[in-house]
Amino acid sequence: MSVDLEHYLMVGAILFAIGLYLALAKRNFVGVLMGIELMFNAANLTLIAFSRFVESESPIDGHVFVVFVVTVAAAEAAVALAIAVLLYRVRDTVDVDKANLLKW
Amino acid sequence: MPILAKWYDFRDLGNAIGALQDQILDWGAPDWVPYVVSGIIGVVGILLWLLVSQIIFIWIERRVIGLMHNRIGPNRVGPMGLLQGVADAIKLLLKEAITPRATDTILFWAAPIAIFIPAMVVFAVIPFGEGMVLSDLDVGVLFFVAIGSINTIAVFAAGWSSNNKFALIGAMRQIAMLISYELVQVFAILGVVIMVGSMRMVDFVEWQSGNDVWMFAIQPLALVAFIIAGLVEVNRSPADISEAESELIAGFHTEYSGIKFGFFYAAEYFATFALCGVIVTLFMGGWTLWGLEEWVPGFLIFLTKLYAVFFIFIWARGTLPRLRIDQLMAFSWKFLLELMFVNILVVGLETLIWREGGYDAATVLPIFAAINWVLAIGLAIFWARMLGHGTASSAGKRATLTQELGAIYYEGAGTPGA
Amino acid sequence: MTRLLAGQDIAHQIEQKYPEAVVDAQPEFAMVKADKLIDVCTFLRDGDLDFKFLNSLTAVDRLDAFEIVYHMTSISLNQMGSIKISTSEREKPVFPSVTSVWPGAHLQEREAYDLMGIVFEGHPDLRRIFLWEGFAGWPLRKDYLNMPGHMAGLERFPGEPGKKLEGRGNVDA
Amino acid sequence: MTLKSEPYVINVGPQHPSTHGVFRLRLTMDGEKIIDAEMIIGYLHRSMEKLAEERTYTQNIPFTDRTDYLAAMTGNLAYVMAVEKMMEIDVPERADWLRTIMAELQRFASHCMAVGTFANDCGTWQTPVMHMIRDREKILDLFEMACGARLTTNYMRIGGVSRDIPPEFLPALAVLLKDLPKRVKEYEDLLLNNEIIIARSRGIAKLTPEEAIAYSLSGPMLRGSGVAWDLRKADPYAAYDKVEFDIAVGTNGDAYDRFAVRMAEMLQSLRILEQCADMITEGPIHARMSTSTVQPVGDPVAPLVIRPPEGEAYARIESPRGELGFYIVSDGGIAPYRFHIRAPSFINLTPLKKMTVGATIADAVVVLGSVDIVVGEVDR
Amino acid sequence: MEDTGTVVAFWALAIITIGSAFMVAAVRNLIHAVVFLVLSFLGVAGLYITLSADFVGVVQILIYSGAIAILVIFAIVLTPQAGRDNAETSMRLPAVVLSGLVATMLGYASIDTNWSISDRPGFEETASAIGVALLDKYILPFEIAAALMLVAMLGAIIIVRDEGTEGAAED
Repeated sequence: MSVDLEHYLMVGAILFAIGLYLALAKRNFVGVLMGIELMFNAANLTLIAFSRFVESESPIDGHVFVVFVVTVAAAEAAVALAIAVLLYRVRDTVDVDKANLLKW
Repeated sequence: MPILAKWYDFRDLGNAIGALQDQILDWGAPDWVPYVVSGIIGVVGILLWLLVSQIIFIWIERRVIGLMHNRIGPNRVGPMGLLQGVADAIKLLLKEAITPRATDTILFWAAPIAIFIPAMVVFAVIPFGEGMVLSDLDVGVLFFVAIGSINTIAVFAAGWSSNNKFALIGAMRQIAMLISYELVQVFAILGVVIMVGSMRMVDFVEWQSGNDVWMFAIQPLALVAFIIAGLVEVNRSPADISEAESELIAGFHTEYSGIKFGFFYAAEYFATFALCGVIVTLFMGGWTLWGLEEWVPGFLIFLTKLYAVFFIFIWARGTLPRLRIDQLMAFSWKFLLELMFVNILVVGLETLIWREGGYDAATVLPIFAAINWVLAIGLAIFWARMLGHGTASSAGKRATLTQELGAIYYEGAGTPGA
Repeated sequence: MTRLLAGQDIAHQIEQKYPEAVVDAQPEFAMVKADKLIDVCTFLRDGDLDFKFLNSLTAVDRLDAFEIVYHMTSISLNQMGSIKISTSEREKPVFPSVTSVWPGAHLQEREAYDLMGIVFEGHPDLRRIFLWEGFAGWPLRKDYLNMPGHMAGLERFPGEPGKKLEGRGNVDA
Repeated sequence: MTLKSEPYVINVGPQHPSTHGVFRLRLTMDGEKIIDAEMIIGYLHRSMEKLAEERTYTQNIPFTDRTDYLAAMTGNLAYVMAVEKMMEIDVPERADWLRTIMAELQRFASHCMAVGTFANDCGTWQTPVMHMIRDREKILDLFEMACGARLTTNYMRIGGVSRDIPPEFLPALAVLLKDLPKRVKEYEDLLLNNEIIIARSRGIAKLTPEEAIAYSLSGPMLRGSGVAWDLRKADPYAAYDKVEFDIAVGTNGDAYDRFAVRMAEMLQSLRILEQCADMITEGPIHARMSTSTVQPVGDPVAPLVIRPPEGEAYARIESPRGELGFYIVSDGGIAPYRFHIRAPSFINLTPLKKMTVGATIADAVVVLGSVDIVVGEVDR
Repeated sequence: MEDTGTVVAFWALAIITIGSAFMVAAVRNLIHAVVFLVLSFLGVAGLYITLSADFVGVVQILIYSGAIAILVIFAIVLTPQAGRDNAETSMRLPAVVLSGLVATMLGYASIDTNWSISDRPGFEETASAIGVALLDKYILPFEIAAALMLVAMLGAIIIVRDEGTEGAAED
């Protein structure tokens, strides 16, 4: 038995789907945030897997890309935390369904 | 019989294990068997060492602190009280493991285990001697920092699930502290990494023995910052704010008793041993001691140094008062971090000059050491003054003595540190 | 040496400002009227006597009356004096609170309320302090648990002429 | 940054490492900040004032040991002084000296505990308090030598003291007096200049002199706020008018100043003790009382039963914690008609809410340590 | 990769990762969800290490388990009166369908595509290679990422800053 690229890609796909479900279906802002983080992770996993398995002139590029994604994710998490706190302060809730000021 | 050829060379237990691996392959086992067997031997060896060390060090700590307190310390169980740790462990094992009713049961039980695992895993990258490292990771130091940060989750889980306000305050304090001091820790390590040019733990030791100098002599500021950040991370006095006895009773593990408490207790010691191991590796030459490692097993030198560093922690616990949480945070953000920035800048410049100029290590390192020591002391004093410490107005004042009955001596508002 | 002001001196000082306030003057204390208490205390604090420091406030159950005793000190003049107020009301004695004059009376008035059942009007937080809420009776009163074997005072000592208590329990109070 | 946050209540005590006894502080917190504080006491209430009404004047002396159990001698002294004041007894000179010696030794021992536990509250893990206990033990040894007991001494008697000191007492005191000043100076160097203790206690629980006086604070609390008021000087009792010493005052009125004042008073106590050891005179240790007051039982020198005249007396001394006053009303019988203790620990707690609100929970512990309560005295 | 250790590790880590990710969606308690999220992150870090990407794996532990999970916890505890439950909106069914479709599509694409697999061994040392790449080939993105971090930090501070209490924000 061996582990190949497809295995990692499948794990990434399932992880991405769960993250997507969280981001779409969760009522709590923090739940949505967690879903987005899981999607980032799924993308990173596929990047690293490609970088390991796929023919390339400079295979390390995948890792570099992951480092950038992690940077963006950290920045995103900080801003999202700020938005959650602001949302809570303004609307007294972190329910994303109630944050509908821009609905119309 | 390769195992017989090398087993007596006990200067390096790695040799014996290598010999064992070869022997197993000779017997015709599949390739993964020696891998697993040597891993198990390493883990079991480290675990045994940790347990014995912990039991002895609980005794040593209590005896040393007893001396500092003008009392004897444990002296009843076994010769000179040496078995006190064993007695404590048995007591903790036999005690009822109370789970309060309103706890979040799953997290409450998971937290002691979760805090135990990172404290153990860190030892994978610590080189006890030449070749005596379980996993010589390319990014060993970073691994240490990363594993240290998982602790936070376990502490938070313990504090949150206890459903006790003291525990929750302790947990939140711990999180805030760890976030602040992780930065300082990483920056302190970064200076060393820049100079050595690697993150592999073994490389630090080899660089220091190759240049015949301890990193501590070259970067004193980084060592001090690292020790302070480490105190915060392993949660020992004077930075034991998240379990501050006089304020929060026992902080995040207030509700824990019996063996669950024993896990927290043991994890604290294990984490401290790991921290001491990293300090020894990074700043004190690891298993080398100017050629002595040729004659004495390297791991004995390493352990001696480790225990010596541990004594600093005992000493600090016996002598220093505890800071308030906001003061501790301010100390990190306003003081240590700035010094670390300067340290990295200076070390980077020095390394650049050294590499570009192609100078001999023996000529430049003394100069660097001198510069860095002067800088460390001068900068610390200067920055403390800038923050208003060590000035006449912040100094301690004895009470005024007077004969004048009914007089009023009051300076009014405007005191520092309010 | 602290000058111990006689009650007559204090009474004299008070009478100059509030002529009808003083009821009685003894060497140890001056007895003032309860309804003039706040005025008198403010005068004692801010006037020439300068009693800025309230040493002690306590209540005494005299059986026929409840007394509140105030001991005061002037730190700048190093002198000391004492005033008293009194009421013959037994079931629910009410006195004005001096917490507005001396904040230091806060806990002591709560103590007097807790143990002696004296109500201080105007006290910001008059609750039981040593005993728990719902404790029956006022234990420092002489007639607390007025039953045989629990007789307060000197009747415990054989041959001592104790004061006779009338059959008045205050357990229900 | 302001955030809406849930206020929550935590109970510091009754079982808590740093409440110095069975004392409960109910803190309403906003994060780490205290927004309301309420103290709940009475866990140690033994109703001493009621019990004392049913015991004779001499039987009441042991009660005064047990109010402030860290300063039994001063408790004894204040009580017997109140009875003596009512009966107008003049105490012989040697008894006065002995009382002074005991009261000052007691002050030193009590301040040892106060300073040590304050440092403990600041987070030193037991070290100062253990050193302080070493010194206190020596003093308790002296007490044992003088009266057989270490903690609850029951030493003072109405009209004098219970027994004379043994001949080896003064040499032992001299040895101690040679040793202790060095130690106290060392403690001052180590603790008063400790950067962390300064950071923890400077500016915490500030009280202006006016506030301190208005709140009826006394002892190191009052002097820490800068009011030079010491009953040993203002209203000298025992032999205090014959010795020289200084009043220690703080200048900021914060927790640190109270700590510093206690430290300075320890040195002043040693100074007084040195003078006492030099100036102590020989003579009787107990006053002879008129026979009318000691009937029906007891002899005129050490009476078991006494009968003060009808009247009342308020006597006060400077106990280690402040003004310890005894207000005694007599109806001419053999037991006090009313027996009230003006307990300094209790009254010093009056501004607790003012001192703690706005501070953090870590500060609340320091505040409590700087007040130096003894719960036996708070609750009585 | 046919090394038995790696295969076992992969399956264990994959089960941990996906199982905990599933639990993040399934549990009702938000705090439990965060704990499972951390477990999932740790599983992903383990998967990185089986791919011989140890630097990225350690960074994953440091940033995701250490920092981002803590930020999520802060988001939970800083919004005290809001619900701590992890309930779904009414869009639950469409979300399930959509994410199922995405997973199927991605899975089909990954299996169906004929990847040009290379047979080179795993990376020997990634940290220095990443460092060289960051400061050589990708210097511009690196600088932009740094600027992004700064902007995000300032933005977060400005968003949560209370305009009404400028003076009070000092203390």
